[in-house]
Amino acid sequence: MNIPYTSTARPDTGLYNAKLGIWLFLASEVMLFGALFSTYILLRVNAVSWPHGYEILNVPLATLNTVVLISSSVTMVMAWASLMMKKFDKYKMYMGLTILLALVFLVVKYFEYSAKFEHHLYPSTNTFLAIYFTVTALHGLHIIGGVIVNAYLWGPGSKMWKTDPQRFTNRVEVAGLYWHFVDLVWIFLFPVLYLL
Amino acid sequence: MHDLLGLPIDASSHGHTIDEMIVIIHWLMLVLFVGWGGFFTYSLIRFRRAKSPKADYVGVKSHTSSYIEVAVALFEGVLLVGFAIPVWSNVWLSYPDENDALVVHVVAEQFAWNIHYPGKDGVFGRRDISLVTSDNPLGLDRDDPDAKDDITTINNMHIPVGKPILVYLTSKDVIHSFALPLLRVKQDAIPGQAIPIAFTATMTLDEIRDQLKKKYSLADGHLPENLSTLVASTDYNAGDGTPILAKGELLNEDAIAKLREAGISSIEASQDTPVEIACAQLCGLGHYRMRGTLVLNTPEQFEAWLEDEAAYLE
Amino acid sequence: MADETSKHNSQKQAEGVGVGTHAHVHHEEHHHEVSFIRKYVFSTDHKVIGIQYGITSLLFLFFGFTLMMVMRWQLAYPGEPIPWIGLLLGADRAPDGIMLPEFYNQLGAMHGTIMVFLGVVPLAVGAFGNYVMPLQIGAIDMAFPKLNMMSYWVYFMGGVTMLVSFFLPGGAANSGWTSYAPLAVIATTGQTVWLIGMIFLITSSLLGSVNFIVTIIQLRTHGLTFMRLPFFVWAQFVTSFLLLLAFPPLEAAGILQLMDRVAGTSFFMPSGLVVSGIALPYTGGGSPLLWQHLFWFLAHPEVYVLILPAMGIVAEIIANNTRKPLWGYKSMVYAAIFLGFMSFVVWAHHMFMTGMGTTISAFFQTTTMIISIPSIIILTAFFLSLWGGSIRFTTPMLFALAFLPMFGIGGLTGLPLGLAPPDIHLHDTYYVIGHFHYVVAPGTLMALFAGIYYWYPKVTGRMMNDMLGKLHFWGSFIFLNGVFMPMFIQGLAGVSRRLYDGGEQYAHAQSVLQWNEVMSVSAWLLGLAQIPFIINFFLSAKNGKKVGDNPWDATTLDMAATTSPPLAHGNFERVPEVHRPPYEYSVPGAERDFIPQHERTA
Amino acid sequence: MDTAHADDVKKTVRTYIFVFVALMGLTVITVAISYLHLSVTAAVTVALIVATVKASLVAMYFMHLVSERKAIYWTLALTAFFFILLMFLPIFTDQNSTRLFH
Ligand code: HEA
Ligand code: HEA
Ligand code: CUA
Ligand SMILES: [Cu+2]
Repeated sequence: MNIPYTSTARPDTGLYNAKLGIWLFLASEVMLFGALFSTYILLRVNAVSWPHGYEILNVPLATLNTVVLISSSVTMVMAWASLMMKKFDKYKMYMGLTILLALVFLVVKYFEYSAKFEHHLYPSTNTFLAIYFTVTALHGLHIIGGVIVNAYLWGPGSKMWKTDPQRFTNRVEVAGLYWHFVDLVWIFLFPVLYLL
Repeated sequence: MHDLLGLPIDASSHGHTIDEMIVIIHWLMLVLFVGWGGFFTYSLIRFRRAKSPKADYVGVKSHTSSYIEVAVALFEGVLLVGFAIPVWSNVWLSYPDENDALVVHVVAEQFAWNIHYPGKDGVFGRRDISLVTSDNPLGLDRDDPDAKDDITTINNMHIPVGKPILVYLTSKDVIHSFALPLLRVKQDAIPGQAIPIAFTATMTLDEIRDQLKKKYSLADGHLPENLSTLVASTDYNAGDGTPILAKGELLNEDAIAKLREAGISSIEASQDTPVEIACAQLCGLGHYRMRGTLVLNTPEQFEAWLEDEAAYLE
Repeated sequence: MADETSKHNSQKQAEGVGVGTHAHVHHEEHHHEVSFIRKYVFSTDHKVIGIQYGITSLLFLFFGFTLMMVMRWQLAYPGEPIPWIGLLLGADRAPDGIMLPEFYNQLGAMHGTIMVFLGVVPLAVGAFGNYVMPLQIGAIDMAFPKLNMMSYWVYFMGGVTMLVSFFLPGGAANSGWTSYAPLAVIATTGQTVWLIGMIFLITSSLLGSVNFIVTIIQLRTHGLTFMRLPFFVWAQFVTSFLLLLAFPPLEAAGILQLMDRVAGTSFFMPSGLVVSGIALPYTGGGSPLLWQHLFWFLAHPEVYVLILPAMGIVAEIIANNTRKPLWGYKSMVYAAIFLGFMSFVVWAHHMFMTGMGTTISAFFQTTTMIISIPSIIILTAFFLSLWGGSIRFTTPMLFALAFLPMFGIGGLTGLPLGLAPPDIHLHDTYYVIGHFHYVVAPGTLMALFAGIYYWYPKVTGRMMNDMLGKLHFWGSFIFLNGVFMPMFIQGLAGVSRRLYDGGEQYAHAQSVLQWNEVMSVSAWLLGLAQIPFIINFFLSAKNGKKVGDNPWDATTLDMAATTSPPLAHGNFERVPEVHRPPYEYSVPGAERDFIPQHERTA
Repeated sequence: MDTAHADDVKKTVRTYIFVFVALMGLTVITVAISYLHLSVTAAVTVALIVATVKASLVAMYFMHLVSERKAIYWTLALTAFFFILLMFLPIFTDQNSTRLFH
């Protein structure tokens, strides 16, 4: 027996299972990052002095990363759209691009981090850096998680396209929702940490 | 109800407001519990299978329960608006003018209460954590002119009765909680913050001891368990009038032997230090022994104590 | 299903999971053929996972209780060597068998953590929710079976992590289950492991709650509208939302505390801390109260996670044993939703004594009073359900009935705590300990026992022994009250909680000190009272009276529509369709006194 | 959107490109503004407004929230409520204390 509504939508809710699932998961993620954001506000408001992000952090690199991440969101959504149009080759290309862009993001992040460590700037140096490292590292972990999922859907997981194309398309859509959320978090982190 | 609940003596001017609330709520709780419990027991007996073989599909039709629920909600509303909120803001969070009050700093640490009085000049001396040593747990800068006359004690707080006390409470390390069960005072001591609390004591130590006095039998094998923490509640003299134990004096085996000799078979005594500073927040392995004592003096006794301490400083 | 083989299997399975708490069993199990592992260890069947959760959490519950029985020795007889096990504990815990204060604090923190996160929640949600909920909604499994399996194993790892922490230098976490900073930040390594364990447990809960919500929304069978769901399913539904949205802030807080501990950040560390005369190397600027807010933002909803499934279980059993529909089903559902919602806005009532201003305290006092109303509504509905019933005092019913006054006492004693001025006197005293144990132990635990007796025949195909059950009930009922009632007396006298010597040092505790021994003896007798249960639990699987698929003449799908127990994969011979509300007992004119939800003709 | 047809998808692809351009533009704007060194309040307001617009674009179009189902709106509304509550948390930590001993 198979579990119903893995590929088609349940008529009365209009949703297939995984879509509802991922949105619920994202809801919990909102609360996770919300708590960190709230921490940031509290610490900043109570701080005797607080550095401007741009005095310590590398804004051009971060801008580059913003562009990279937004682009990866577009390629991700294009990957899904390609599947909707039954163009598997295009899907492969866009998904590949998405993964590549994510890797670029991580490499840039790596350079940012090592530059900080070289200048002996650590999480323990001050509260600003503490929150910077914690939040960006957590966001980085989310990126890594996304890369793993996307790589699976690009490689071995894509076999499902032959057996159950609808379900595979759903999977890509769900991975996409997660990926856009990770992008969305960065859209807030970038100004809050770097520009203010 | 107050006694039924076993609330301790209340030795502060605001304590009764708290106790009254505790009593009122417990009445409410009792009424609800007995009411509901009565209905519960009655239902269980009346509708047991043997008595009521066939269940009624509909059951209760009346709306009484809704009215009761509304009534409970209203009662809670009254408690809230009529008591809890005003007591919190007007009584608990009302602070005396610093000029009318005795201002004391209390600094908690693992596992002791440091009490800091400003001394005659009424100004607190500078404290600096870099000066903290085992002799100077507060890090008081004795070179600061304001600090010259400051009086500090550990685990022993003296306050006068009848005068508002304004405590600024903080901690050096972890969170503690400054609790005076007999004065209905409790406030967490949080590092990095100085939190004001105000209260006025209404009973002196002697009066409290009088209220707490109990009879202890001196028959053989009947020594009070916590002998060394008890003080006599009246003067005890031998048959010939020679004093054995004066009021307020600590009991000891020697005195008890003498009392027995004099044919005194029971004695009235009370706790030596019934008014305590308890730590009500887990603060590490010594949390359980972070106990301070509070000495409630008449204003004259208190002034005398201050004089003594000042003299001792010089 | 031929029950001889399946029984044999479920037996094996029980052992596999039961002993599975010790890692070595798994290695042995690799020698068996793969199918066994897939079927009973890494199973994706919600029923097997439910049983795995059940047995693991019962063992943790028992372990958490054991910690407390040891602590209660020290509380009753401070400074005297612990008999029997004292010398086994080792010199860094109990030299000469006398417990050290450090060790007392470890036991306390771990008792709280284990009971809440490894005992009651996994039993109430992981076990009962997993096993019963899909059956009650007519689903063949959970929406995401693999996720379900992962959620169990992540929970399992969290549990092992917590257990391992006892063997670290410096022992397990010792800063209370609340882990308040800065104490927890400067504590021994056990705290780091505690945080890691918590992150596992939180992850497990999140996976579980997503799965539950999707399953309830998506996999309800035909005709099962929301207002036809058994109350138990509603309770699990609301609970899942609480877990989903309240846990992440604690996860964030856990990460921050981990950073404070291992990376030297100062999220919770203010400037200028001096510990034992030495200034700490923290830059400062953090806020200790931030931890408390984030902790209670989770932990208050969490306490309703502890109570809602219990209410769900009680609802099923009361309807079944009064042979009539629940009174006010709709109002109960709305009350449960409202309760869930409100539980997010009361958290700071745990923090009145941190120095709270007028406005904020007024806000939290008001929300706290408001949240008591839905509980009263639900309790009232239970009471009124009894009226006009034909009450059967079966073992599950006894436990379910006892839940009501016990939760009543626990809930009512929450009221003085919820008003800030009385809380000045009562905060952090044994009154609080009494309050919440009445809700979680004589309350929730009783309901969980009720659930075990009620669903056991569904799981194993055999009844539990009634005599032993009643013995278990009366023993537990009496001694639970013996442990927790005196706590109110001590609390009103002002005795602090978490005291290594039970308050021996304090003058104001002297007049109520004698209760310590009473409570401790009750706790040990309570332990003895569990023996009939443990015997019953294991022996009935083999020797219990065999039953058919609807042993209690119930109406809900879990009992009425499935294949005969133990259930095969897929649960139903034919997926049922629902035609009526959940509790159609004693319908006037019907020939039997119950009409199952899926039965076509009335 | 699983019911959408390939033609609709083609149309939405155009939307995606438009959104992409908008996001890039907004990124440039927000970085540029940061070089103006506005006062803290102004800077925070502008930065957060821009970020919110960008995030909404992502959520609305990439995550196709514009055409989503009720169950998801309800979930998100609930989450949004608790999220806002969480943002008030810093206010709740504001204690009735003085910073006497600094
Ligand atoms: C399942 C767990 C659970 C539940 C349901 C509750 C329910 C409630 N709790 Fe409790 N609480 C805890 C678990 C729970 N609590 C824990 C674990 C702690 C301590 C944590 C720690 O510090 O370690 C705590 C602490 C705690 C505090 C902090 C105390 C302090 O530290 O100073 C407060 C303060 O407001 C409080 C209030 C309440 C209130 C108002 C309710 C209300 O929801 C209760 C509503 C219920 C009723 C009002 C009862 C209705 C019933 C009847 C009217 C019928 C009765 C009659 C018969 C049956 C005959 N609780
Ligand atoms: C769900 C939560 C829960 C539960 C159920 C319990 C149950 C019990 N608790 Fe617990 N307790 C807490 C949560 C809980 N506690 C918390 C959070 C704290 C605060 C910690 C802190 O200060 O940080 C605390 C603190 C606490 C204290 C205060 C310690 C102190 O302040 O120093 C005490 C003191 O007596 C105590 C006692 C007990 C007792 C006697 C039980 C008994 O009711 C236990 C009964 C248990 C059983 C009856 C187990 C039955 C199980 C079986 C029989 C299994 C059988 C197995 C198989 C069949 C496989 N607890
Ligand atoms: Cu200091 Cu407890
Ligand atoms: Cu609470």
